[in-house]
Amino acid sequence: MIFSLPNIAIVVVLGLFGVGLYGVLISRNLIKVVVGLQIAVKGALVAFVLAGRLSSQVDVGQSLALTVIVADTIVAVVALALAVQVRRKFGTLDIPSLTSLRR
Amino acid sequence: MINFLIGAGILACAILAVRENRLLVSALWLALTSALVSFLMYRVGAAEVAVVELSVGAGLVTVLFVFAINIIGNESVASQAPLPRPLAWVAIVLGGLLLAWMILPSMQLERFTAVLEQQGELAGLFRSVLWTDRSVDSLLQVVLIFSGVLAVLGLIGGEEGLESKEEKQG
Amino acid sequence: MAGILIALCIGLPWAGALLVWWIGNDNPRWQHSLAVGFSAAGGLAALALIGLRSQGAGLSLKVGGAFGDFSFVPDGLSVYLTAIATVIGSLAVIFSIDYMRGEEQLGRYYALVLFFIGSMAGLVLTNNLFLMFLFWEITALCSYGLISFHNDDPKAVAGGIKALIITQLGGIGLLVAAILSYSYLGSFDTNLLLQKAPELPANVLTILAFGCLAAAAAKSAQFPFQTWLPDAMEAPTPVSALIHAATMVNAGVYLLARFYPAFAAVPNWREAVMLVGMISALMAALMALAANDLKRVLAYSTVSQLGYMVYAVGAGGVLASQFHLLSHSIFKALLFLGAGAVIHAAGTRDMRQMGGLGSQMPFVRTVFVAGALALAGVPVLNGFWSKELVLEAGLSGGPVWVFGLMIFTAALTALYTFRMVWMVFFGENRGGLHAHEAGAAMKTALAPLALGALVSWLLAGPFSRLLAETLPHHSIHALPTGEILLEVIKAPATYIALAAVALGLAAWWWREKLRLFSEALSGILWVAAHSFGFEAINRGVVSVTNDAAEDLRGSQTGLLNWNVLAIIIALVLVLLLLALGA
Amino acid sequence: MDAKTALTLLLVIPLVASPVVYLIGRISFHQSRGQYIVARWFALAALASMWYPLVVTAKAVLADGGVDLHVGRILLRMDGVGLFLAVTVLMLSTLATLFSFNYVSGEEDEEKFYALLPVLTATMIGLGCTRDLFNLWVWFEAMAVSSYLLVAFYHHQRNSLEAAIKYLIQSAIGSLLVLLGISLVFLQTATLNLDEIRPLLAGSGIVSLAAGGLFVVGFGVKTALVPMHTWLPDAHSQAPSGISALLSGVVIEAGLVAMLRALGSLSEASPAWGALLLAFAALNMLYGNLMALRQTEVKRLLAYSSLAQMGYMLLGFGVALAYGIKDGAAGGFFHIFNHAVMKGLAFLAAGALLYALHLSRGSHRALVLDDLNGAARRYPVTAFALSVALLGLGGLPPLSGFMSKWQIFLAGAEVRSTPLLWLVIFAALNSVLSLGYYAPIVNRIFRNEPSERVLKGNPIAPLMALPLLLLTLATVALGVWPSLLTWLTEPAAQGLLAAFGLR
Repeated sequence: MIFSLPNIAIVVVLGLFGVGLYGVLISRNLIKVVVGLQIAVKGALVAFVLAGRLSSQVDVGQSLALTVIVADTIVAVVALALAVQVRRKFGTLDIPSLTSLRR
Repeated sequence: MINFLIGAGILACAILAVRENRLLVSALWLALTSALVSFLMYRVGAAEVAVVELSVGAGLVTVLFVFAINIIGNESVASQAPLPRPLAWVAIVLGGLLLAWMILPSMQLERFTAVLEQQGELAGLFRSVLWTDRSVDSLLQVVLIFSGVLAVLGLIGGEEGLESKEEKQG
Repeated sequence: MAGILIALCIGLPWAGALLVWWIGNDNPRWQHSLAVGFSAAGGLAALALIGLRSQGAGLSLKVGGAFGDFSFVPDGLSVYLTAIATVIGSLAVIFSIDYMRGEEQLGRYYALVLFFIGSMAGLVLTNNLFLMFLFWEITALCSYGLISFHNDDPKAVAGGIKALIITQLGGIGLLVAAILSYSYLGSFDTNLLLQKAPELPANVLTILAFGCLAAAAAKSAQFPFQTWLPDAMEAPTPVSALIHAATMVNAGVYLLARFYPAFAAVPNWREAVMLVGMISALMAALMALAANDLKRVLAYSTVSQLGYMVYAVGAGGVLASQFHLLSHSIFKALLFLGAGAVIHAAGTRDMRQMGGLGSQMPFVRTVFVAGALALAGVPVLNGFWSKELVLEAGLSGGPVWVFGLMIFTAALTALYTFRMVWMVFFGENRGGLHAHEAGAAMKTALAPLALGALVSWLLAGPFSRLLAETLPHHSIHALPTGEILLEVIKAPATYIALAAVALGLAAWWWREKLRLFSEALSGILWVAAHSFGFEAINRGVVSVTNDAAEDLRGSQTGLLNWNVLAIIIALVLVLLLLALGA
Repeated sequence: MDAKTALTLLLVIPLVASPVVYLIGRISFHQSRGQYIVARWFALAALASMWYPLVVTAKAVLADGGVDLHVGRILLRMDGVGLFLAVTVLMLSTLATLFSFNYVSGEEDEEKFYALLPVLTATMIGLGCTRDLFNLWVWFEAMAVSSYLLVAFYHHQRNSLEAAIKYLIQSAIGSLLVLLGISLVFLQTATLNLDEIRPLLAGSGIVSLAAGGLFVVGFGVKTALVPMHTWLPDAHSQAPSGISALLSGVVIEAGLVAMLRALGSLSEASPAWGALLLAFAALNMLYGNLMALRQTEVKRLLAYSSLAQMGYMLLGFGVALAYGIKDGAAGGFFHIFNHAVMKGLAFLAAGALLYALHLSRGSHRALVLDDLNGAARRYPVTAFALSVALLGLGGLPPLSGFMSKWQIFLAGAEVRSTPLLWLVIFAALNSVLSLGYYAPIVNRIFRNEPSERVLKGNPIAPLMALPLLLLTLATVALGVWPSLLTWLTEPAAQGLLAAFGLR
């Protein structure tokens, strides 16, 4: 039972969130931060699909997941566009050099 | 067993994507994660959205990443973290454990296993749920895409616009 | 009718403020005349209101909810304070015609002064605790704006902000009192509070009483909040006369007097009030003795005299305190305006530069001396009678040692007053200053005040009747003037005080011979000149806050990863808190 | 027009107008440079035309308590809270649009700016209406996405880019946490309707706490609770001033409303939410004020002061939720409105000065405190507006900020508990502390000797000054007559308490 689908899925959800956020925390590069975010988004997707399945509303779950995919793809695209601009203006994607706004 | 393998694969790919220092390779690991997630979704019973995830998550997003990385240049980044890794570790693990401890007890309920027994005879409803029941969400996706496109146009296109303007003036 | 007059007392100055501001600084003549017109009209309305005093609400506007109804009661205490605010206000405005001639941004000056006058009338007229707090804060706002009127002078800016912040700190006491009163009584009505005070839980009443004391101490520049008033002297002098001598600083005494019946039974409250008054009176008198800035001497003396009033309230002498408030408003406004004429003419505030100015400006000298004698408590001027009433109330209602210190303070008062008058008007002209006599507008403002200092004590009887008739909770007895005066003359406290005043005078007369003695006292005076360390405490608090703020800025690292970590740590903490709480 | 049509129009007009604005802007772009006049007036007209359906909806809401709009299985219900948010948002966004006419004129992407403003407005109104937990998130995310470009509007400036990227990443993380919370709730209850969730989660134990914690932190990022606030000072200070006004005046408050909506569904699961908000209230007030105390850039200072002001709102709502005191919620909503007016005014006035002194002269330097010296001599209206805004934020009467703070403090006392009285005193002390940075600015403004920059500054256009005048008037009017807004705040408070099952 330990390896039942819900259990695995919930571990995957928490694992993806953990790995993704960890990636955001320790990355020096903006693109990698976006990669981290996307990984965490996958966690949310699995969570919705699983929640839909377990509450016998798999289609609602799918519908929510679809919306999340669209929304977070848009966010990723905007983030990448910003990253491209950052690269053009700053000449680097290194996050520690993006600290002129502080204090 | 196959579920377990998929789960392990997803996490492994995710970790590799985070650990990888070459941007392009990292994006590819993300794509693989996405593909495996889509497979897991299919296993859970969400066939339609699994396809979308495969095409958008693994396909479109990867293309976008590759596109962006091409513009930027596939630089390999320094692996030195901007903040102490142990701190990040502790925060993430603590948060994960706390959440797991709070969530997992409610996951063992009987009704869930019962629910899992009945296989997806509900297929075909997805369309009506998406387009009728949750039509506000779907319409808002249009708004989201519109705003996102405007943002990208403003951010990327603006540069060229400025250049062309300068050219005209010059 | 009373309602209309109340509306006029508050509304006329406010309308004037808007109009003066609207006209703009290009028409200074219009600004002067409009300001005088509106303030004088307000003064007339207030004088007319005295005749219509009553216990009931004269004006009530329905608002309800968290704000209560905006209602105003023209009882004795209110109408006479309204009259003081508006009449002295209009005199200060008249004085400003000469004093502020040629200044930049006159619109802002007059708008704030007029806005202040109306708000002060509102503060004393309302019987809604919320409105009282509102007007309380508005007067603080105006005072701040006027102290730092000369915004280019960093001292003026610092003084204004200091006054604002310290009075606001104290204001929290009134805020707490008002919201607690609403919470337990369901109303902001002050009369209801006076009525139902015994029914409140003891600890709530205690918080109310001491909250009001804190608010009063801050507003009236009493110990331990006294430091803002001397720094407030950066304001244009008519403002000092109006706000920081005759009206706003009285609001604290007014508050204590208003709620005395409710709080008198609170354990230790009366003692605390008397101590606050005594310490302020004594300390400020010593500081006045050590100061060399003419306006600062007057400011210290204001703190000291307000201390007398607070002391009187604590001792149960509400009538005495209010009578002294009346006298003090008149003679202190006179002194400040006189000092303003001197400063305007001499171009300096340092008394060491002055001397012998009396021959150059005889009119100002005459009225100033009249005010000074009243301040010192020399018979027959108004300050004498009211101070004796205060001391008498203190002897009968408070401990003897406090009374003794107050008598000592009376001697100090005489001493610093004579020192000030001498340094300014008599002796040799040390700075070689060429002063000119005050202008016509200045004289117009000074003359009625001088007259008031001479004769206002004759109003003692009607004044007592005014308060007694309309304040059912205060148990004040109305007596004819003759009886009150006779009472003063018969009281032993009078002669003790007179002896003290004479001693002070003598000490000044024989100051050369007492040199040894005064050198022995120089230590105390040195401490007094450094404001007994309170300035250092103020500065310390400010610098600690600033340092903490500066250090805290490091927490905004600007590094995205740290920002995200903060979010995750917050998540962990919130989850932990929730899990522990469950 | 019946109420349902009105509500539909209220949401549809701006969303349809937005692409039209963009297209108009693109078409006229090719004719000659800087010809966005049609687009900008069209955007303003779209926002202005929303007032009519809003009034119709408002009448229905005030009469019947709510207007329901069933779309599929998602319920959009305009109740007191939604109406309050709609009025506040529309008020400020109309004025901010008007203000921006001159401010962003001649910038590239001007047509995108005007296209995104109606979207931002609509998403906030929709966010206040929806009764579906997931739909709430979608509106929330749409609001966030439409604000990204607006923050990065000066994307040729390094600082704007930096601010935008921080804003985006942190918002995204916040919304991810919210998503996790939503999926937890969905898993437990198999429904997403907020009103259906509440009874289903009664006594559900620790898992609902996890969901609530995720909501508080996730929405808290957008609401700028300390320590999730770190994006705010950057984004609010770098955005164009009209957008700063919107971000500070309504967007973070919309986040708060979203948080309250989501927590409302969990109100039977745990009584802890009110206490949690109170804790954040104390933290926000102290931190915001201390950080603002030593700032030298005007807009950054205002941004930090938003943190402190958020603390007062949280205090009001916390008291309301923890003890069921209606005055707390009413005061909280009143303060949201006043903050929208005052902070909007402050940002717009600072923006007008920034425009006159720097931007219109081609410089993208920040407006620092020294630039303000003697501004009143040259810009009397703007300077007066800015000082009214600042003194109002500092809680001085007769300005509106005093009134709402009063109501919040009063609610704290109504609980009759000593710890809460201390919290109120703490809040009042913070109010005094805040004067330590507001008052010196006012002093600077009224100096006789103008700074060199002020002397060299360009004039401020009347169209830019008009919103300032209106907002100043509102600040004073609400300060003199606080019950002017009771019709709006009381139903909102009732709606909130009802959503938490408290009344």
